[in-house]
Amino acid sequence: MTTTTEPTPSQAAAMRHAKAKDRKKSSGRLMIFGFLSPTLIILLFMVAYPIISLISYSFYNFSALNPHEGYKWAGLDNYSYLLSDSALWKRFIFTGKFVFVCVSLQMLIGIFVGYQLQKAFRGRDVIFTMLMMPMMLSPVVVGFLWRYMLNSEWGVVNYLLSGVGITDVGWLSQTTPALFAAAAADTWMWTPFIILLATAAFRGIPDTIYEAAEVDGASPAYKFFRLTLPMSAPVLFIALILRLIDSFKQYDLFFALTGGGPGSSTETVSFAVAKLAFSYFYTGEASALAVILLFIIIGLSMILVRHLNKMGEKY
Amino acid sequence: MSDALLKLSGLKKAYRGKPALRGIDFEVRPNEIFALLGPTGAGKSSTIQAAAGLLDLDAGQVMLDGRDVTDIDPACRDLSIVFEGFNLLPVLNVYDNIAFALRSPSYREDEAEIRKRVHATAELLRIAHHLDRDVGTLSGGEKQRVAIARALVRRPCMFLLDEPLSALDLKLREGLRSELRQIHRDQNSTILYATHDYHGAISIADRIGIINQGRILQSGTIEEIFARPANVFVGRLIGSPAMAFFDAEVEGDQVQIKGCDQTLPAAPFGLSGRTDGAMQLGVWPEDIHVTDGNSGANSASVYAVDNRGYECAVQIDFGTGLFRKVLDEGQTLKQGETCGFRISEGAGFLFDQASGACLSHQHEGAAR
Amino acid sequence: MAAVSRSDTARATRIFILALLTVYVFFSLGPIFWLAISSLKGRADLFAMPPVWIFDIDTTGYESVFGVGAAAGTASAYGVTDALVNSVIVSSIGTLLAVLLGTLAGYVCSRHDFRGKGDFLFFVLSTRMLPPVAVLVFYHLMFARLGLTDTRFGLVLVAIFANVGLATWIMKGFFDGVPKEVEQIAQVNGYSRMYAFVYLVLPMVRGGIAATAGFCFIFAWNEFAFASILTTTDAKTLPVKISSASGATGIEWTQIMAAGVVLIIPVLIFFYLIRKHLLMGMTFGVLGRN
Amino acid sequence: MAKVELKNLSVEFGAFKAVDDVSLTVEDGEFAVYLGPSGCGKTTTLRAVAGLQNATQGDILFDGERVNDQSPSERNIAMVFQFVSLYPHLNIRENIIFPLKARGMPNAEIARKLDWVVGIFNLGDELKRYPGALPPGTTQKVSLARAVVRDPAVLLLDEPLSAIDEQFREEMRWELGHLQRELGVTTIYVTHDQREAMSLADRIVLMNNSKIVQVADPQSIFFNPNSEFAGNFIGSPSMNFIDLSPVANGFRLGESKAVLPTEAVPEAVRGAARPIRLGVRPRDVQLLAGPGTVRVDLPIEDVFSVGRERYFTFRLGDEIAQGVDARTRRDADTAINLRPEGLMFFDAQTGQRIAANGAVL
Repeated sequence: MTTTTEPTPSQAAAMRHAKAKDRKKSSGRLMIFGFLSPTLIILLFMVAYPIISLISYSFYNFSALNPHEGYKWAGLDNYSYLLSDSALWKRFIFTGKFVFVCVSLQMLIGIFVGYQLQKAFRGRDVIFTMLMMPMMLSPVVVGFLWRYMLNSEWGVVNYLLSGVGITDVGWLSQTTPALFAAAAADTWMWTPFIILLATAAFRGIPDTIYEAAEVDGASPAYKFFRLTLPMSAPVLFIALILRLIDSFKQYDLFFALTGGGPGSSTETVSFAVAKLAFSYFYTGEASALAVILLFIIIGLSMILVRHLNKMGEKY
Repeated sequence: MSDALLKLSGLKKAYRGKPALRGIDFEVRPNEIFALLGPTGAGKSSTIQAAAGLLDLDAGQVMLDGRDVTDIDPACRDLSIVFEGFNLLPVLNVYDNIAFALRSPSYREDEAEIRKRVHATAELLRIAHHLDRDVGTLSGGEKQRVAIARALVRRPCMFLLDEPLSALDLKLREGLRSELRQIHRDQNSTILYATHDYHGAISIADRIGIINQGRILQSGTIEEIFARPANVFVGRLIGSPAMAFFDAEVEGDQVQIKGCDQTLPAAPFGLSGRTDGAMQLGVWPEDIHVTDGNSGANSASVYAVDNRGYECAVQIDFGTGLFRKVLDEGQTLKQGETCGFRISEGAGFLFDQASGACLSHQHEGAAR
Repeated sequence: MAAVSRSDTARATRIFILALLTVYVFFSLGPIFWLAISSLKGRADLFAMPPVWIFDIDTTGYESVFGVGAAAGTASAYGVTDALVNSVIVSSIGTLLAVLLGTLAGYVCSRHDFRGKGDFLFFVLSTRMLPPVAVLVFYHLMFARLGLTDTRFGLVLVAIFANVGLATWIMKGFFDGVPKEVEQIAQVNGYSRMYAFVYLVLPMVRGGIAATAGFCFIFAWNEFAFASILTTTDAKTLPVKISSASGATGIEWTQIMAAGVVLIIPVLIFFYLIRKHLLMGMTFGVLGRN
Repeated sequence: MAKVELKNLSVEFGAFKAVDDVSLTVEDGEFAVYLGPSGCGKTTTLRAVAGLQNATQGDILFDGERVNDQSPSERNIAMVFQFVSLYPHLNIRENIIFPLKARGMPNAEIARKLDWVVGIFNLGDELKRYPGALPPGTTQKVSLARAVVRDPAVLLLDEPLSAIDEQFREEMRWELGHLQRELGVTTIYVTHDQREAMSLADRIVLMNNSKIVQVADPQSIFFNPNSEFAGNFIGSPSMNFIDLSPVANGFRLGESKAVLPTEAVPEAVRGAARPIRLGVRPRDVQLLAGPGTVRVDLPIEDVFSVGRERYFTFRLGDEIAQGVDARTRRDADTAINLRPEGLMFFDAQTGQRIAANGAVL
């Protein structure tokens, strides 16, 4: 078994050193720079540069129609004008209401369905996959689809509701129903996201925790509120933040579903920016409103990233 | 050529401010198995990665075979490594995983040579019949055998084993450990073996380096460590059962031990200079004589009993502390019984209360 | 007796829960099914009240969408085909480049700890979070000045920037799933770092790259805001084309329904391919790393 | 406290019989250890006793009462799991009193029980901390406290020490041994570590391939194994096994030329007409002759020290055997001396032990 003819390791090592050239240790700096720079360049050019220019535009009063002249320094006029404009506050309030209704509805339904889907039954995975489809569709298609279904004369929704005694609701013609119409479409699209994260949160809890609880004689309700919910809170919080950000900046759905109507009652903040910039071409003011919107979203994203990193370490 | 094959001096490394290595200094001599023994998080893995060049050190030097390799790329250091958990590349089968080491630019061999050496090594580790299996289907023990085979096939100048066996069952661990020892003797290889398991370390290593919080507290043969433990931490880690500790007070030439009415002469401790005051007295269990009933000098009670087949070990509670002792042949005690114990003259070491460093410098080893 | 009633109430709640679940499944899948059916209805059946279940298939919608059959060459040839071509080109090139850049950046962020890594990752993720409308205020001007308006190249640039952030994070998640020892074993055994990346790590995340491409394609394909503002005539993508159908003359429902189905089909195909990595995709590679 | 009886217990997962017809009684207050390699059915048996796994056949009796259909909490058992046994989002105090609160026990009594258990495990200053931030070993102490606080009929432990560092594992072994004797609760402890079994058990239940191999107290299972498996699995360093082939003046050891004198093998064993294997623990193989030792001449290969002891190896064909002897002199060693009481004989085919009177155990 012993291989006596073998050169002793140190001699073998000496032979090999001649063969292997002593390359200096590349500290990986080159790889870091080489791999990161393309992504950094494109993002700086397509994101950082536009945001900085937006911020500078928001201090000027000019219009995109004739950008060459009319660079009048407006200081904070744009901001003060916006913040004093009651129409704008109405839009902020509407967006707030919309976000509140959507997110609370989606969290409730999502957690409920996610919890029920935890128990394995035949065909669960197929149903689960199919339930995920709505969030993958283009908001424009969803908008039109719901506009077709919610039509007060020939919409299928009114037909189904008349069956239970609620007759022809003007979904798209009255302000409050329009809010709930938009919320219904957004909830239809994004509840699957909450179901997905809730299922992941519940599956993240090891079985031994439930076995320990069973051995400790905890009732199902006690188990859910004292164990399942608190232990899945971090993931559910991430789901909440993500939904807050996405529903706050919703634009495509409104464009297709209500077009901002009836009147301007369902115009969100995003809508207002689009209107200011591309209908009235008040670019200065539009930039100011855009900057306000950006800071709200960036603020929410900071909270999100902190929790994502904390979650990243836990896994 | 200095007699050390691997010489690590002054290794320092901090991850985002948290220091992992605070100055590692030890050497591994040719044809030796050097065990790096310390609890999880003591810096064992960082030390092994520093030796392999996988770690950008903040300071320190790595000498390999007389050559300064601190800045040399890991690919040219002619070392091989075996990790605790992940070793085998899932994209390759067993044969290719072993041959992987011989197909790299630095250590390329021609396919015929590879085939010969892979089969010979697989034979040695009794996995020749697994060569074309997919690594996913192997058991824990088989996976570690393939990893060891890959490390062996290249005949590197040194092996780095980072807790290679601690994920395995006790029986498997002992089997693989004795095989490793056998292979070491056959191929007179040099191994740096990191582990947190005292039994694992002493049953395979020629010399042991005790590491804690990024520093090497002591390195030497097990006899040297028994003769003069450098620190309280070493005493607590080494020996099964480990060292017994008593609070002690040095007054003039007498050492008064708290919790028992026995005093020891201070002279044999060879305390350099007048260092009165509170200290910790560490005594190897073999130097404490336990008697049943209360015939011994100090009365105490049996806290717990651990019978190990041939011998019976007890944990003695003497009021202000506990210590453990393997009873002599034929002596048995029950939990709760009272007993007496005496520390034999000239035995034990005095440690500084704060730093835990050993203060006594007696040379005649207390260990018989 | 108490035992019997306890199991009764248990059974009752179970039935109630089952009922709620079925209502939700209907609410969730019904509309998609309704869209598919409506796209095959003629004009009369489309507006019938009560809604019609059995009807004779009428493909005028699809014919006008593809400018074939009865509607070939006529004015109402609504010419969605070139919008479809635009969508395919913009989405696939945009996805390809976004995934390429994202894979490289994701690998470095997963393996190396460099100064400013946290900020880089936040910046990359925040580009994904930006409300399109806010950025568009400036893009409108920039694209005009650079002559990029109404060009496919312009939309590809948008697709890359909008998805590279997502791709970076998801790929970082997949690379974090690959043990660090893979590169260490390769390096110690004589291979270079680049070799380990290309020949060992990449094959281990093949599934990850495909899933990331799936996600980026779906989001690029569904993108509407940028495309609607930055295009005028010939670079319009499918979602924009559909929305323009609701112009001044009211809504051409048959065409919208057909175009809507055409838009959904590729998305559902890609969705099916990436369903195993859904969690990774929707949570930026943070959850779902087993 | 309860007496736990298993009568012909079997647990099957589809075709695989995880537990195969196991019958066993654990007396009231006894500390039984289920010992065996991973996958031998020990954990499944424990989970069946706990009620987390229903038995395919056989009965589980607590104090004579059949509990097969009772849920874990109805059986009043407490369990410590291998990896996750504490609720990570509750601090130590909430973890310990969780079972009491879940059963709606009045707060006054909860506080009393909490003090009692904190006293025993001296967890006084850890109550506010969270499981994630505890020193190793303490997590196990807390999960033990939580199990013991509701004074269960039976305490079940599923390899509680296998996930912690060696140093703390030894610490916890001592602690567990002391606590069990103090509490006196009926305990079933599952492990693959024979040292834990030897030091903790009143009785060891050695299992392999879903069956019980041997049930006995540590001393007798150590000195009197009923099979090669038992002899090999218990005791470290593990037992040497050497084939004996009859020759003129005795039995040849494996393929080597060394011969074991005939008088060393008991008359009855010699008579048995089947190939036999010698089993001897390294500690019964010495270099220097002792009272009544049997001398066998063969070359010693390697001598090395393991802690305070000196090990030596000798080669029999391609098998390597080990011996332990503190008084070794390197040069003069060309023979080994076997202590007669350490010699055990096994049937080479079945691995069953052949007792001195020739009866198969």
